[in-house]
Amino acid sequence: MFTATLVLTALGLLLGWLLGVAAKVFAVEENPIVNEVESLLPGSQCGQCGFPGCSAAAEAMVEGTAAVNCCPPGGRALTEALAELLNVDLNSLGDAPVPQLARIEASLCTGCTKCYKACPTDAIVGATKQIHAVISKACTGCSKCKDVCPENCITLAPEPVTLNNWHWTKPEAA
Amino acid sequence: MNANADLPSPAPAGGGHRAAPYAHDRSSVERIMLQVCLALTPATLYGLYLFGLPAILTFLCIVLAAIATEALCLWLQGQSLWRLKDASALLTGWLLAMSMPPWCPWWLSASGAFFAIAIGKHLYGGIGQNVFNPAMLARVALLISFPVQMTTWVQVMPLGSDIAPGLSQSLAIFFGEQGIPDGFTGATLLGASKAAANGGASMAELASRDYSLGQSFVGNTLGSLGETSALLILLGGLWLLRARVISWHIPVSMLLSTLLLAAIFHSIDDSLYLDPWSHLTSGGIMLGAFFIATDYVTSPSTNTGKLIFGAGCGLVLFLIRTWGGFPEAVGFAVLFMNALTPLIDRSVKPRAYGRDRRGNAIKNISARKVQ
Amino acid sequence: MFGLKSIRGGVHPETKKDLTSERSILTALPLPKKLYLPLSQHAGVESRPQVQVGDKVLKGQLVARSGGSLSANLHAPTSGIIAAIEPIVAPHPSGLPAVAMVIESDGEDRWKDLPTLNDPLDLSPDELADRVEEAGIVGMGGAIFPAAVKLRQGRRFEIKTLIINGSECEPYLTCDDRLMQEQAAAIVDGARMIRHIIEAYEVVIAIEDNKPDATAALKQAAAPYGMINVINVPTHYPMGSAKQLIQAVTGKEVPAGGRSNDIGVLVHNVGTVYAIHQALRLGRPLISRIVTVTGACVKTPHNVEALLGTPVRDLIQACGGLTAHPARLLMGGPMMGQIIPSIDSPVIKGTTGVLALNQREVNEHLPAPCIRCGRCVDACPMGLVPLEMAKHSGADDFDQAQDFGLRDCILCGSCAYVCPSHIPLVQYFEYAKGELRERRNNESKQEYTKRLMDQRNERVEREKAAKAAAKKAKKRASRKTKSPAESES
Amino acid sequence: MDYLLLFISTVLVNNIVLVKFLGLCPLMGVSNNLSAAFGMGLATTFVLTLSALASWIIEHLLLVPLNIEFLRILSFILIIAAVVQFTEAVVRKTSPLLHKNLGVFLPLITTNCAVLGVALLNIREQYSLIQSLVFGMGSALGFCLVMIIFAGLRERIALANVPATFAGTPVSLVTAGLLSLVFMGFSGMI
Repeated sequence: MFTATLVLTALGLLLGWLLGVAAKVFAVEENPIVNEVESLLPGSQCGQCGFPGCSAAAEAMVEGTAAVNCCPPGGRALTEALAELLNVDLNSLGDAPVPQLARIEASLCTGCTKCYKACPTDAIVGATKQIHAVISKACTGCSKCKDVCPENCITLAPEPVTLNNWHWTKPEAA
Repeated sequence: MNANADLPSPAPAGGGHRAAPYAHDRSSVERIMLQVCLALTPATLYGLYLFGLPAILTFLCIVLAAIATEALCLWLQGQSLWRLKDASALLTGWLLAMSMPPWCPWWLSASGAFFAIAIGKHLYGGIGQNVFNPAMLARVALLISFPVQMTTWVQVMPLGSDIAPGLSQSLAIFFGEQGIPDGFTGATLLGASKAAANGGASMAELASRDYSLGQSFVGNTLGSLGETSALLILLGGLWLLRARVISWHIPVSMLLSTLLLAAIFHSIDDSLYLDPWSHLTSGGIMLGAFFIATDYVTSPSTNTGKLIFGAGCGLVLFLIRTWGGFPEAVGFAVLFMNALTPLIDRSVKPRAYGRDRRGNAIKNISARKVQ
Repeated sequence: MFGLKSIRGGVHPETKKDLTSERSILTALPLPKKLYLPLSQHAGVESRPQVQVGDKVLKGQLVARSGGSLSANLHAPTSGIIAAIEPIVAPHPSGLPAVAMVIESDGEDRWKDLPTLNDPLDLSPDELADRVEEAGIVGMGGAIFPAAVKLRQGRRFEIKTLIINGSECEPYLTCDDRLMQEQAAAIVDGARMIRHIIEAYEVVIAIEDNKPDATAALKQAAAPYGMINVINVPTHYPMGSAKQLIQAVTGKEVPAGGRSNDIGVLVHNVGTVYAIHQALRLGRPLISRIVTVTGACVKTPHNVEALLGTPVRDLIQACGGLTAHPARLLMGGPMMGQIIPSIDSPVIKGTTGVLALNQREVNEHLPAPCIRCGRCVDACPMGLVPLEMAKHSGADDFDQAQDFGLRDCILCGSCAYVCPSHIPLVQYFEYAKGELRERRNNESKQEYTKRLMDQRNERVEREKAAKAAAKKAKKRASRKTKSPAESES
Repeated sequence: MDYLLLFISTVLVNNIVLVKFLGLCPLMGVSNNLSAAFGMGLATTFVLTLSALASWIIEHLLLVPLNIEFLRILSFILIIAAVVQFTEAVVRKTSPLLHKNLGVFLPLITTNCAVLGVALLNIREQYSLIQSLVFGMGSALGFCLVMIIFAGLRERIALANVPATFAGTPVSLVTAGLLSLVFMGFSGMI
């Protein structure tokens, strides 16, 4: 009995010491995963995910409270990158929201420049008293312009299908 | 009709919007399946002739049970019964029947066919989705579950000969009311060689005494229902090669690797190891090489992959035949390589145009002008 | 002298070329009332209209100018009035709208003044390339890549072999075959000009061996010029694909991701060569092309010389009309052509053929599950694994699909042609490639917007700082001397 | 030759997973994709070999001399856990890439019954030190082999259109059973 206790204690102490030393000797600095996630996100702080800004969304994703496909501007590519990083099964996700583009209804625009100032990516062009237009190449669909527009002349819609971005759909499985 | 016909084309049978090509050769799945069945016919007829009425009953029972199981599975999954017409169930049943002992009771035949189609194929989603060869899976499952019945080999008693059982006796055997009389059975060459190896008898002696190579080749010997005639199977296989239904890679590499291994070991000690030609002409190796290992679904899709697959089959076959506990090993060998097929498919790819074997772009001396 | 090497894989579809190969090209088609010229009928960006609605134009007059470095000019195919510049249904399977110029012909078909030209072979290569660009010539084999861009790229390399592609491997199509038979001298002349432009060492005109007449005609036309070799290549789809043809003629492979230039080869289609001849020798811009109108549903199949913008309906009418409702109406060959959304779709620069096929010819069936027979692997001329590519594309696992060769796929359709399960493999690849393109665009957009945002943040910071500084300065100033204006307010 | 036979027999004939049915948890858990299965196999190979060695030493230098064999299971678990933790620390430092691949699997191995099983089997079969080592390595390679084969099969099955009733774990279990059936072909060899 005594030997048994002694042996086990000794063994435990020895192994514990070994591990302690190993933990010291082989200690490594690690980049917190939240930072890694945040660096992947678009960073436009658009809030389409429902979180106040990208870093909040990154935290939520790491905690698992936000789905990895909740970022419409990032699209499918971002979703896959995040799923890989956070080890999420892609098939378990539902349909991702579609990225949107802002469009200004020219006939209603008064050229107040409010949207122009609100746009986080400078995607709206036009000067005071002139009709504004959206450069769709730079628009993330964050809807900030829509929120400030006094004339309600900004609408958000998915990118239209044109000859340039059309492609064949997936064939129906046999 | 003139050109005012307001267009565009109504979708033909292939469904509406569909990308190119808008041309197709005349091949189809059922055509392939039926070609394989056709190639099996000579060996089958000969086997049925050799083993008589009970064998015919066994054969019909397995094939019909396979088709019935297929129909049941399709119905359970709510799919169209028209899918039966791809003849894949017919072929699976047929191949299973070929590799079964000739006189099987109905329950053995039917459960084998059910296992092949339901577990081997439809559990995985039906045609094209299975990972193991269904016929061999059923054969191996039966062999392990019912070792006695699955290794009861009847003597050759051709239709119309005096010793052939009549209809009533055949039915009795088929329905299991009467066992197979002791005098009717014997041992196959492979079985005998296994026993001999355990008992310490010499292989050369065995081969020359009871079994002639010529008979083995023609098939006038005892064994599985359709496996006895290496010659007729070989003919069927060659026809399939000619019809481009199968490629030469798997049969050649499988037969060659077995032959080589057998030759090497036979030359080391001919009293311990069976000679290579007996290996090649007995058991299911011919059927395996031409009809079973070449099953599209469960073998690799590239030529190099096929060579590896065939060689692996030959190796495992020889290992089990020589040192393993089972005298016949085609099923195990093919199934083992089936399990490796996804890995082979992943790692062996053809060399793509403009790339080297490892998939990097080939380097060519640039023709850019020095400005 | 050429180590003719066979190409990998490929298929041998029924050629059906005898429907049209023995009949000469119909040239004098009735002038269509309206011509529809889409502004984008070349690879690259849309061209910009140079005329306005209501303007009168002459045949051959420039109506739209190249819209960028990768684009092409567009000329009026006949004289008339610009009736509209508006979206029409594009000759494209999607049926989406594309902006087109509608020209109402005045029936006179009056040419603009054509310049009198010196012998092009006396001019500098750069000047000739400019003229090719001016004439709006693009790859006429269906690739529609601006020819001048290709020529200029070629000039930057040491081109050993200029291959004139007369293989025409697509079934049914005979437009190149007929052109070679009827215009052999012009093609040889065009080939000499291209050789002059890119300073190639030698010219090889490669023709599939099922076109003996074209071969003979070209051999005769090329006989006086030592540098031009006319050779036969095996009849084997897709021999006409540039990569495969280069392999067959030179034995070399174009490195993955590279261009034929990299190995000192340049390939031009015979149709392009003919158009270049027309432009450089006669000063005529590209306003018409040879189109094969064929298929079991066409009454008398023919090759026709069609003005760009002619509705397909007119071409079929010229060939006797339809005899039955076609199962598929295509632009291009059956292997790589595309369905068109309407019989009124116009002929564009890349239209090699108009096919009205019946169900027997198309032989489409509902797809069945893949049985992994590997026929597609054997048929793939690029050495890929189509069945795995399709399976992974179907599961949206594009990385794996790339791994099995999706990025090298040339969409030739050999795999789908032989598939016993009738799986639309090419459509899987089109889908996957489209998705990947979308993803790439998305990624670059994200990078772009990120950069924009950083710039903006910086600017806002700067403005804030500037404002703060200004405020400070103002405060300091106001503390020192109170201006009268300020005290008043 | 004896060692070779022992090795082959442990890899194929008496495969630890398919014949002895040990280590089924990782077989089901981490065979969804090939690289994960490979990582798990590699980690297990490493740990199994080391722990077979360590447990033999403990058994013969500590437990037997002190006559406290009843502590076998307890001390073995202790040893295995320590070896696993130690391996993880080393791997993390020396090869971040390998750690990224093995990362999650290492702690999992602690509770892998195959590891403890092999250590105990070594004692039961009264293997010598070298035999234990060979047995441990053979088992580990057998495990690795089955993991890789199974992962390959599962990747294919994942793309198959398995009936909803059987999709996921059921079809994997059936496949494992069938694979075990196939490995029975090697029985009687040694």
